[in-house]
This record gives sequence, structure tokens and C-alpha cells, in this order.
Amino acid sequence: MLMGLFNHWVVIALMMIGLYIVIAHGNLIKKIVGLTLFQTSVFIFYISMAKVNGGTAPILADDIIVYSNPLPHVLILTAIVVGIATTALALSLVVRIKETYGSIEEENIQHQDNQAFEQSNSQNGSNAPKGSKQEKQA
Amino acid sequence: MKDLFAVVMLLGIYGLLSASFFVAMDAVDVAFTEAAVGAGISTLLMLVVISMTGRREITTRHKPMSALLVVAITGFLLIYGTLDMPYFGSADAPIHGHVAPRYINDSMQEIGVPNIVTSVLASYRAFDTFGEVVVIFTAGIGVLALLSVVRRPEDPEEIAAINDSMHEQHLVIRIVAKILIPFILLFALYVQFHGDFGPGGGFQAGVIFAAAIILYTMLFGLSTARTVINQSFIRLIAAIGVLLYGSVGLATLLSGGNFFDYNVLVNDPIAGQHLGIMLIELGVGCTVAAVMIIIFFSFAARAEMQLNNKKQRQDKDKDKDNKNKEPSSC
Amino acid sequence: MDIVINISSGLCLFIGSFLCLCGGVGMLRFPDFYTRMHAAGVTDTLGSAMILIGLMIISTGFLVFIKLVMILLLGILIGPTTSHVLAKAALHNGLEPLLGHEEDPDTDNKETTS
Amino acid sequence: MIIAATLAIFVAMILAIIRGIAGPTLYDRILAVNMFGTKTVLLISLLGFVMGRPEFLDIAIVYALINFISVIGVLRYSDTNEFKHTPANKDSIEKEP
Repeated sequence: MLMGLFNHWVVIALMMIGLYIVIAHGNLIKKIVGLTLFQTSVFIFYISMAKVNGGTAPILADDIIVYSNPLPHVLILTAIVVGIATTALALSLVVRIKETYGSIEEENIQHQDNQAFEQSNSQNGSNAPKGSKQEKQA
Repeated sequence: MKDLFAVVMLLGIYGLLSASFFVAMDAVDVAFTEAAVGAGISTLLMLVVISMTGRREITTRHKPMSALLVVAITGFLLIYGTLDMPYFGSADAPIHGHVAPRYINDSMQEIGVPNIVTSVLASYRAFDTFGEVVVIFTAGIGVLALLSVVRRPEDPEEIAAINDSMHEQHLVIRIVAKILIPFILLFALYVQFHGDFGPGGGFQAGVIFAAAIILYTMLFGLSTARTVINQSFIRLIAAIGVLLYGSVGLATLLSGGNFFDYNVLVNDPIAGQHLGIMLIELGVGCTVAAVMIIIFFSFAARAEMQLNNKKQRQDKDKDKDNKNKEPSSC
Repeated sequence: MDIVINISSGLCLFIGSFLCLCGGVGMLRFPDFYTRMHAAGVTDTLGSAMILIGLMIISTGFLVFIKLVMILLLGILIGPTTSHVLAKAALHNGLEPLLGHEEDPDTDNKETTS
Repeated sequence: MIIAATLAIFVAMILAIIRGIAGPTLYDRILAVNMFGTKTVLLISLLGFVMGRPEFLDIAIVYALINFISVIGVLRYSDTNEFKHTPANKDSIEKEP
């Protein structure tokens, strides 16, 4: 009887894998992959909700009565394209972080930030990562 | 898995798999989009990025227990929550209750388009879609702002030299691509304008169009592609798409209807709907294609710049110390 | 007439799926990249062609038939090209074939054309 | 017979996934992705016939095209020098600035 809920469980499993990757991995690209997984699990959730037993694709034809629900399809269709656009934005941020810090490991970046903060505290100077940026431009 | 390349490859397989799942779940339009986006463009973008940022993951911390705990608790709560959910495929689930029957039963009379997804996307929920298009446009601007590179003016002889060397290297594939690219562009147009009757529409067509351009860019070099597709022109196209979309809504407003109420565009309501949907899909297609091309160009230009910088730096290093030769890049 | 159509399409589908399965097993069992590519590349093209022909035989409607023909043409065009490019890239980037070291040029030719 | 063919394709897809996960070299993975893509094209065309609405073969065409493009992209970007000598490379780059 509970087999009717397996689609939700699959979605939750995928979602939790994505969440785990986002939390546990320090690599920023891995984090984005985790976010993508999470995103796709939401897509799968919506699409599996829209399915009706015995229904077919929501494109009208003469001899078909039962259709699946078209509304989630519309939402997800736009969400996928928006998702790739935002993922591209995140990836471009990663590229800039790599250029500025020379690393995409979270720990490493944090470490550099802390060091720079301590230095600026001791010198009462301005913000830290400016130096590396200027060097890059030069 | 420590190798990011393998991760990206498996992500590509996952995209293909989820798209075939969408086909099995009757969501043909969604499968179309996921096929073009999840398996194609996103894999490519990730690859370009890991070619810039390095392929290895370096893990310094080992504290997965707390993360595992959080995930386990969240998962358990979610599973507990699903016990009240409607069963898979049941026709009387709440989701099928409110507006869906109207879309299914009345859209043929009200809109006159067989593909319900298109009619919902471009007519019933046109305002929503307008927002999505603006989001895509904004993301394109964001990528441009973050990654834009000041390029030196291109030397046509240099381009020709690169072209020749690449021609030697990728002869077979370039010829096959030359056969394929017109076909892909034609197919994108088919998807664009057949979206009323079958799976397809502006989003899918835009992505496929962009994929064709990306194929061209990868095989013929970025500089050549930039001479074919002018940068400022493609930015203009991205803006014009959004503008076209918005001005259709404004036109309906000015001719006495609601925002995006296409019935008033032409005397016959159905013809008005057809015209409105076509224009809107065109706007969406323009914006999506242009933004995808902009995104890819930005990434590729950045990668090329980094490669050039590295080369220059290596040359300098070699000049500086021939004796103290570090294994900096093998 | 009906039974002839059914039997012929079933035969095509059977051959195609058999080839696909063989390709999959070969992909898993063969020792190195080039042999795996050999298994995958050859069976992919012929197997998908057989399956698509089988579907064409039972297809109803002109548009479906045309689309299947298009997929078939794309498959024939794309499959060998990707195999060729893969093999070339692998060889170019220094992946040594496991077998046939004595007759190097000969095997290279064979692999790249397959 | 169509259903049997679908199942066979499914098994082949699973084998390809195993190779993609296990694949010792980069090219094995690319090969697995490529094979998976062609199998997906076949699966979608077969699924259309199984579900009785074979009009949706457009998706299969898109798949064939996108598969080609992504394989080319993978090869193009794995050709850049970052990928050739990977394991030692990254550390040295990181130290450089």
C-alpha cells in the first residue's frame, strides 16, 4: 500500500544526497553540483506529481480523454532554463574566486580571509583581498 | 569521488537519465528542455570551469558526521511528511483539482493551441513567464559583468593561422559539423514555430540554437565565432527579446485589454491568441539563445585569457631561470 | 501482410537489442579503452540502425517515419565520428593501446577507423 | 517485442553507467557518456511507441544532436593542457601567485 509513495521517497533520497554534498564538501564546484542535484530532485518531484494513471502527454488529440496535469510542466520548463542561467552565474563567481584566491576550497579561502583580517587588524589597514586583485590586473 | 571531471561526466549521465524519466512521466516539453540544458549546456559550462579551476578536489576536513546527522534528520522528517501525500498517479490528488481541468478542457476553445503547455506558458501564465525571462536576462548580465574580458583587437592573420592549425587537427569533425550545424539551426526554428502543435517552444528552441553556435565556437575557435556573431549584436538581441515580450503586453494594454490578454490584438480572439503566443515565443527564444551564447562566450573567453596569461608567465619564467627549473607545469 | 510486417519488425528489433546488449557487455568486459571503444562504437551504430528500422516498419504516419529516418541518418553520421574523435584524442594525449605493441601503426589505423 | 527491446536497451544503459562510474581513464567515461546518449535516443523512440504516441520523436532528435555536441565539448576542453598532466599540475598552479 505504501508503494504508492515511492516517488516521494526517491525524490527525498536525491534531495538529501544533494544537501549532503552541499554541506559536507568544501570544493565549490562540488557544492554547485550538489545544488544542481537538489534542483533536479525538485523537478522530479513536480513532474511525478503531475502524472495521472492512464494519462498521456498534455498535447490535445482527438481520441484521448485523460491527460497529465500541464501546470507543473510549465513551472518546471521555465525553472530548468532559469536554473541553468543561475548556475552559470554561480560558476562565474567560482571562476572569479579562483582568480582572486587561487583556490576553490572553502577551507583554504576561509584561512586566507582570516589571515588577511588579522593582518589588517594589526596594521589598521584597509581591506585585505585588494592586494591580490591588483596584482592580477597588473 | 575526488576527480571533478568524473563528477561532471556522471552529472551529464544523470541529466540524460532524468530527461528520459520526464518522457516516461508524459512531460515531453520538460524532457525537451532538460535534454538540451541538463545534458548539453550545463555539462559544457561545468567543463569549461573545471578546465580553469583545476580538476582535483582537495579535501582537508573530515567531519561528515554532523552533516550526515543533519541530512538524516531532515530526510526522516520529510519522509514522515510524505505519509499524508497523495499516491503516485492518483487522479483525485489536490494538484489536479483547481485550475488544471480548466486548462485541459477549455484551452482549445479559449486559446486554440493543441499543446496545453504552450497555451498555459504563453497565455494563461504569460506574466509569470515574463518574470522568468527577465531573470534569465539578468543572469546573463551578471555573467557578463563578472567575466567580461577586455579583448585586444583581433588580428585577421592570426585568426587564419589558428584556423589552419585547427583544420589540420579536427578535419573529420569539422566537416561533419559543417553538415550538422545548418541542420541544427533549422531544427531550432522548427522547434520554435512548431511549439504550438507539438513539444517545443521558445525556451527549447533558444537552447538548441545556442547549442549550434557553441558547437561552431568549439570547432572553429572563439575568434572566428566572434567575427561571425558580433558581440554587441548578440547583446542587443538579448535585450530585444525581453523588449518584444514586454511590448506585446503593453500593446494589449493599450488596445483595451488586460496585460497579456491577446484577445484584443486582432478582431478574432483566436487569431489574436495565435499572434500573441507566436510573438512571445519569439521573444523568449531570442532572449534565451542570446543569453546562452553570451554565457558561453564569456566563459570561453575567460578560459582563453587565462591560458594565454599562463603561457606568457611560463615564457617569462623560462627566460628568467633556466637552471632553476621547477616542475610548475611539467 | 500484417504478420509479415510484425515478424520483420520483430526480427529487426531483436537483432538490434541483441547487438546493444553485446555492446554493453563488451564495454564492461574488455580490457582497455580502445577495445571497449571498438565494442561500443560498432555495435552502437548497427544496433541503433536495426532498432530504428524495426520501428520504421511498424510506424504509422508519414511524419513519424520521416523523423525516424532523420534519427537514423544522424546516428550514422554522428556515431562513427565520435568514435573517430575519441580514439584520436586518446591516442594524441598519450593513452597507449594495451594490445598489439609490435605492430603499432597497423593497430592505430584499425582503431581510428572503427 | 518492443517492450523486450526496451528492456534490453535499459540493461545496456546500466552497463554503460557501471563503466562510467568505474572507468579508469577519462576517455572511458566519455565513451560511457556517449554510449549512454545513443541508448537514450533509442529508449525514447521506443518509449514513444510503447506509450502509443510516437509523435514525440523530436526529443530523440534533440538527444542525438546534444549528445554529439557534448562529446565534442568534452574532448575540446579535455584537450587543453590542464587535463593532460593533471595530478601534479594543480598544486603547482596554486602556489604560483
